[in-house]
Amino acid sequence: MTAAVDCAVNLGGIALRNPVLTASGTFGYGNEFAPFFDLERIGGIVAKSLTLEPRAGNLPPRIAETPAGMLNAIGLENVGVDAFVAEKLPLLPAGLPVVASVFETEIERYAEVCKRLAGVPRISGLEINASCPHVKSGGIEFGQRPELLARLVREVRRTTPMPLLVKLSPNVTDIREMARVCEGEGADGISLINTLQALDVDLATRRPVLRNGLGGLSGPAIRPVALRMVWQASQAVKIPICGIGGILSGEDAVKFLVCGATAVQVGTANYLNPMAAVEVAEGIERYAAEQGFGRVADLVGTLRPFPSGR
Amino acid sequence: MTAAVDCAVNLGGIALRNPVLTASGTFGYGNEFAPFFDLERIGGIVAKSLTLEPRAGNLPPRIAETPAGMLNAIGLENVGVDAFVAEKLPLLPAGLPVVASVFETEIERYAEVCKRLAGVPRISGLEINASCPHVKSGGIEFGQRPELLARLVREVRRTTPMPLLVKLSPNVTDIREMARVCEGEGADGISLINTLQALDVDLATRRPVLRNGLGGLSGPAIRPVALRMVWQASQAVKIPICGIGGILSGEDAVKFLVCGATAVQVGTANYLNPMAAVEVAEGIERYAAEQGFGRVADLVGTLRPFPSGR
Amino acid sequence: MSAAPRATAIRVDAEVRANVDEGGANRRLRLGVPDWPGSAPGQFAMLSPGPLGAAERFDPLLPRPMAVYRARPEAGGAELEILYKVSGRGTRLLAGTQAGEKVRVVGPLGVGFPLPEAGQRALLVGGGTGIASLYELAAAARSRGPVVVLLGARAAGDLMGREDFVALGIELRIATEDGSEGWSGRVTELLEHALAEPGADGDLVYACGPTPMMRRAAEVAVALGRRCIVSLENRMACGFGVCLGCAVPRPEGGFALVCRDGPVLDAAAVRWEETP
Amino acid sequence: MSAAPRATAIRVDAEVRANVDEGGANRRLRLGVPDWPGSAPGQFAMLSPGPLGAAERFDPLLPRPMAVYRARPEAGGAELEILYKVSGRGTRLLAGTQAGEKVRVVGPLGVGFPLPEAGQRALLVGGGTGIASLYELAAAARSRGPVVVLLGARAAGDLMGREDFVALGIELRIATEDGSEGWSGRVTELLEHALAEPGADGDLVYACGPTPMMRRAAEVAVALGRRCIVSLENRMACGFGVCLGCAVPRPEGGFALVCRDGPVLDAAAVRWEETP
Ligand SMILES: Cc1cc2nc3c(=O)[nH]c(=O)nc-3n(C[C@H](O)[C@H](O)[C@H](O)COP(=O)(O)OP(=O)(O)OC[C@H]3O[C@@H](n4cnc5c(N)ncnc54)[C@H](O)[C@@H]3O)c2cc1C
Ligand SMILES: Cc1cc2nc3c(=O)[nH]c(=O)nc-3n(C[C@H](O)[C@H](O)[C@H](O)COP(=O)(O)OP(=O)(O)OC[C@H]3O[C@@H](n4cnc5c(N)ncnc54)[C@H](O)[C@@H]3O)c2cc1C
Ligand SMILES: Cc1cc2nc3c(=O)[nH]c(=O)nc-3n(C[C@H](O)[C@H](O)[C@H](O)COP(=O)(O)O)c2cc1C
Ligand SMILES: Cc1cc2nc3c(=O)[nH]c(=O)nc-3n(C[C@H](O)[C@H](O)[C@H](O)COP(=O)(O)O)c2cc1C
Ligand code: FES
Ligand code: FES
Repeated sequence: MTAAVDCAVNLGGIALRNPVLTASGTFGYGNEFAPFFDLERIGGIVAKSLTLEPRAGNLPPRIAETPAGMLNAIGLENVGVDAFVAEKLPLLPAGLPVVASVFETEIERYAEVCKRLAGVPRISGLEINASCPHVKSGGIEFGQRPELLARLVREVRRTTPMPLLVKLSPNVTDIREMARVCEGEGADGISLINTLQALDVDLATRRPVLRNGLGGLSGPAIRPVALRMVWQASQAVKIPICGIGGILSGEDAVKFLVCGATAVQVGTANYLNPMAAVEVAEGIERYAAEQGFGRVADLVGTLRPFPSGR
Repeated sequence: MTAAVDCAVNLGGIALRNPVLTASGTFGYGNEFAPFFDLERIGGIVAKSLTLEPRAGNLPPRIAETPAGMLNAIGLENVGVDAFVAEKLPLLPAGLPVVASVFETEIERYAEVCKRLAGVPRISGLEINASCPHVKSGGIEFGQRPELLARLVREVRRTTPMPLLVKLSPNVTDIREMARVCEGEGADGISLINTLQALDVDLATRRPVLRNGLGGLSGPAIRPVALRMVWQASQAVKIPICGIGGILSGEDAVKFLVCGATAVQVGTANYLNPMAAVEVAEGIERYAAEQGFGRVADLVGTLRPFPSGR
Repeated sequence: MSAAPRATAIRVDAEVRANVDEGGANRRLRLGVPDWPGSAPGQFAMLSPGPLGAAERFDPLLPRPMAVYRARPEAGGAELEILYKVSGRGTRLLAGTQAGEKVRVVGPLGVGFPLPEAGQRALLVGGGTGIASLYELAAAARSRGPVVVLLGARAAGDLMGREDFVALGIELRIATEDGSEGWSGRVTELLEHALAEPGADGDLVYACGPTPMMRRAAEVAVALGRRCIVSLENRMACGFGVCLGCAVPRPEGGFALVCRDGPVLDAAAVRWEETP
Repeated sequence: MSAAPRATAIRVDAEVRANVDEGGANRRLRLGVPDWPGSAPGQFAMLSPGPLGAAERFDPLLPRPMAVYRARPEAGGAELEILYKVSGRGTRLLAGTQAGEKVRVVGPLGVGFPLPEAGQRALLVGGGTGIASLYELAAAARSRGPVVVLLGARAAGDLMGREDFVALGIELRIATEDGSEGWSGRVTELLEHALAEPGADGDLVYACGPTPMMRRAAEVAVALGRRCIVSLENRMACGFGVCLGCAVPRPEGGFALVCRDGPVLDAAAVRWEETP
C-alpha cells in the first residue's frame, strides 16, 4: 500500500528521496548511525556545523534535561572544515545527500568556510547557521538583526552557486521579516527553527545547570513554537522551508509539511532513539498513503483554516 | 523549622505575605478556588485580564495539549472592568491582595480601564498585559515594539499612582530592551513571561487544533525560556520582576527567585492541581529553611556564575 | 444545584482498586476516594492522565474529564466507578494503571441532570463515552416515572455498561450500525420511533454522546415539541470554570462553560453548528 | 576495542524480568534482551527513563546510562543485569517498572576496561553507582592475577552487589564512613593501605564512583607511580558520540567523549578540576 507513495521532494535544489534530513549537531558526522540503520533510507543529513579551524567547545556540564526537552551549550566544537572534507565525508555512503552546516563569528570567516566547501562534489548543499553570536555586535546573533543577516547571506551567496539554506534563529520578534531577508538575498531555502535560548538552575548549587550559563532548548517542548514559525515563514516567502523542532514521529513531521515545510530535520529524537530519522520517514509515507496522497510533496502547505465566525 | 522563615516580599509597592501570586487568566476571579484552600495563604492573585466592555472571546476549540504544555486562544473573554469591580471583587477575602490585569486593543482604552480601577480600595495594583495585538498596527503586540510599549506605559502611568506592573510578551528578540522601556516610563515592576506564540495541527482534519489558529504556549515546557528572560531582565533593570512560566512546584518557583524574580505567578499548574499555588508557597518556604535562608527575599538574585575557564 | 456541588469539590489522590477490560476499548476503573462529598447524576471529575507514578511526569499534562459512572458511599468516603473508552494517550495511560496505584481526582464538578416530573417518561439516548453519564440518571429517574434507555454503538461489543442498565430493570433499546444487535442503524432513529409511540407527547429526552448524535437527538425532540437535555463532552483543562477552555456558544450570543454551567445543558441553549 | 563494540550497538525494546529492591536505594533490574551482541567489562547501555508504557510520554525525555553489570548469553540474545541506585526521576521511574513491561535499550556502548598483565595484581576501587561497572572486570581480571576489590559507602547497607563480589572468590575490602562495616573512613584510604603493602609496586588501579573518589584514587596511585584507570559517570544524552554532551577536558587541551572514548579512561587523561 505505501509502495504507491512518491516521497521525493526538492529542497531548494537539493533532491531528496524523502523529506527527512537529520538536524545539524544531533547526528554527528553521520557514520555514528551506520550500526542502527542504512543511512540511504533517509533523505539526507545536515552535518555538525563547521568552522574554519577546529574548535574545542565549552567546558562541562554541556547538557541538561528539561520538561519534554533538553538544554545544550556545546559551544563551537567541530573538527573544522578541512578535516570534515578530508576525513568525515568519505565515510558516508555515496547515495546519501549531505548538507554542510557552517557557522562562524564573523561574516568573512563564514564566507571562507563556504568557499572551501563550494567545490566539493560529495556536498549537496550548504546550511548557514545564523544562530551564532556575532562577536563584533557583542554577542547578538546574526539571525537576530535583519541588516546583519542580510550582509551574511549576501556574502555567502557570492561564494557559491550550490543550494544555499539559511538556518534562522527563533529568538526574534518577527520570523517573517528574517525569512524575507533571506529570500531577498538569494537564499534557496530556509531551515527553522534552531534552539530557543533558555536557562535552568541547579538548586543544590544555585548555579546554572550548564557551565555556559545560557543554553539552547530543543525537543518536543518547542514543537508548537517551531510549527508556528514555519507556518508564518511559509506565508511570507516563496522559497522552500525545512521544518525543525521536536520531531519524534512521522505524525510530528507531517504537521510541519502541512504548515508549509517542504522537508524536515530530526534532531534531539536521534538521542532517544537512534532509529528515529528512518522511522519518521516511514511514518510520513504511512500517513500520506492512509490519507490518499500519492505524493508526499502534495501534503506541503495543506493547512486548512477554520471558517471565520463569531 | 519552617516557622523561622520570613516569606514576605514587596513587589513594586505591593506588600505580599509570600511571593506566590496566581497568573492572570488561570485563576478565574479567585473565588473558584475557595473550595480548595484558604486564599489568604497565598501572596495574592492577578485576576483575569479586563477590558472596558465585557467580551465574549473566541469560538471553540480554545485549548489543546502539547508536550509538557498546553495551547490556548481564549480571546478577550472577561466580564468587563465595571462588573469585575461591582460583582467579583466583593467575593474575595479582605486579606488577599488583588492585582487587576488590564488589556485592550488601543492605548486610550487601556488608559480608560486603568482610570476605572485607579480609585478602587480593594485593588493592590495593576498589571498591564502588553501581549495584546494592537489593532492599528495590524495585530503586532504592544509588547513587541519598544516605541508602542513606551507610549502604552506612559499613558497608563499617568492614570494612577498605584503600583503598576507591566506584563511583557516573550515573543521578542531582546527582552532587556522591553524591560528598560518599562522602567524608563515609570513602571513599578515587570511580569514575565506571557505565553509563547505557537501552533499545533490536528492531523485528522489538517486544521489548527485551535479555532483561532495561533495560540499561546504555557506550562512546564516553557519554563527554561521564562527563566532565561527573567534572568536577562533582572540584569537590565532595577525594578522588581515577577517570574512566570511553567511553575508547578516550590523548587520551580525558587529557580525564578534565584534568577532575580522578587515574586512569582502560578498559571497552568492551577488546572492540573487546584492547590498548586499554596503548595508552591509551602515549597519555597521549605527550601529557604533547608538552605538556611531566614528571609525568602534573600534568595532573590542569588544565581552564582560558574568560574570562567577553558 | 449549580453552585452547591462546586462548593464542595475536593482534590484527592484516590487508590485504584480495579481497572478491568470490558471489551470494545471499554474499561471499568474502581477508585477508593477518601472524603468524597457525594455527587449528583451527570456530575463529573477530573482524573490525572494515568497513574501518579513513582516520580512526577509532565507529559501528558492535563487531567481528563470523566463522568462519575456510579458512586457507592463507604466509611470515610466513596468508591467511584469510572467507565471509559481507550481513545488516546491519557486513556491509554489510565488503561495501564495497576490496582494499588494512585490517580488524582478533582470533583465532584459541574451541574447534573434535572429529574423528570412525577409520572413523566424519560428517554435517555446514549452513545460512545456518553453512556457513562447516563447510568446514575437512569437509576434516579425510575422513582419519577417510566425510563427507557436507548443506546447506540457501531457494534454490540462497543456498548458500555449494558448489563448495569439491564440490572436497573428499566427498558433498554439498542441500535447498532452494523446490525449486530437490536435496531440496525442509528440510535436517534430509535428515538424517533419512541417519540412516535402513543402517549409519548409528554416525554422528556436526555442525550449524551458524540456531538452529531446529541445534535440530531435535539432536532428530533424539538421538531416534536419535546424538551431535550444534553450532557456535553468538550475538551477541558481545569474542569471548574477557570481556564475558559470548554466554552460552547449560546444561541443568544456569549458562551456557556461546559464544566461550570454544564456539562448538562438544555439542547436549546447550545449553538450546535459552532460546537466541536 | 574502541570501534568494534560501537559498530555492533543495537536498539531494542527489552522485557523486564525482575526489578528487585536490594536495600539502600539499590535495585537490581533483570532484562531479557533479544539479539544482544555481547559486551566487554566496563561497557554500558542507554536505558529509557522508565517503562515504555501504554502510550508515549516525553517527560523525562532522555535515556539514562547504566553499566552492564552482568550479561548472561541465552538463546537469541542475553539476560542483562543492571544494578542501579534510585537517585532522581529517571531511576525512580525505573524503580516503578513492573516485570513484563518493556524498557528501551541501546548498547553495548563505549570502551571497556583493559585487563591487567598476566600476574599483575588488580585493585578495583568502587563507590556509589560506580560499583556496578566493576563486577565484570573483577570476574575477568581473576584469570590474569590476584584481584582485590575495595568498596566504599556511607553505610554498609548502601553497598551495591556485595554478595556477588564475595561469590567471585576474590578478596573484598570494605570501607564505610559511619564505620558500620570494615574500615571506618574513605575507600581511598584503603587504597593507600593496599598500595603500601609489600609487593604492591606492580599493582594496577581501577576506580569507578563519584568524581571526588576517582580523583583521589588517581592522586594516590599516581603519587606512588602506579597507573590508575577510571570509568566516568557523566550526564549523557545519546551515549554513542553524537551530542557531544559528555565531554571531559583533556590535560593537553580538547575533550574526550566519555561515551565514545570512555567511559573507561586513564586517570592521567582527565583534567579533574574541570570534570563535574
Ligand atoms: C464532562 C465530561 C464527561 C466525560 N465522561 C467520560 C466518561 O465517563 N468516559 C469516557 O470514556 N470519556 C468521558 N469523557 C470524554 C473523555 O474526557 C475523553 O475521551 C478523554 O479526555 C480523551 O483523552 P485521551 O487522552 O484518551 O485522548 P486524547 O489523546 O486527548 O485525544 C484522543 C482523542 O480524544 C479526543 N478528545 C480528547 N479530549 C476530549 C474530551 N475532553 N472530550 C471529547 N473528546 C476528547 C481527541 O480529540 C482525540 O480525538 C467525558 C468528557 C467530559 C467533558
Ligand atoms: C557510563 C555510565 C554508567 C553508569 N552506570 C550506572 C549503573 O550501573 N548504575 C547506576 O545506578 N547508575 C549508573 N550511572 C549513573 C546514572 O546514569 C545516573 O545515576 C542516572 O542517570 C540518574 O538519573 P535520574 O533520572 O535518576 O537522576 P536525575 O533526575 O537525572 O538527577 C538526579 C541526580 O542524579 C544526577 N545525575 C543525573 N544524571 C547523571 C549521570 N548521567 N551521571 C551522574 N549523575 C547524574 C543529577 O545531577 C542529580 O543529582 C552510570 C552513568 C554513566 C555515564
Ligand atoms: C546537542 C545539540 C547540538 C546542536 N548543534 C547544532 C549545530 O552545531 N548547528 C546547528 O545549526 N544546530 C544545532 N543544534 C540545533 C538542532 O539542529 C535543531 O535545530 C534543534 O535542536 C531543534 O530541533 P530538535 O527539537 O528536533 O532537536 C543542536 C542541538 C542540540 C540538541
Ligand atoms: C488558558 C489561559 C488563559 C490566559 N489568560 C491570560 C490573560 O487573560 N491575561 C494574561 O496576562 N495572561 C493570560 N495567560 C497567561 C498566563 O497568565 C501565564 O503568563 C502563562 O500561562 C505562563 O505561565 P504558566 O506556564 O504557569 O501557565 C493565560 C494562560 C492560559 C493557559
Ligand atoms: S474546563 Fe476550564 S473552564 Fe471549563
Ligand atoms: S553522550 Fe552524546 S556524545 Fe557522549
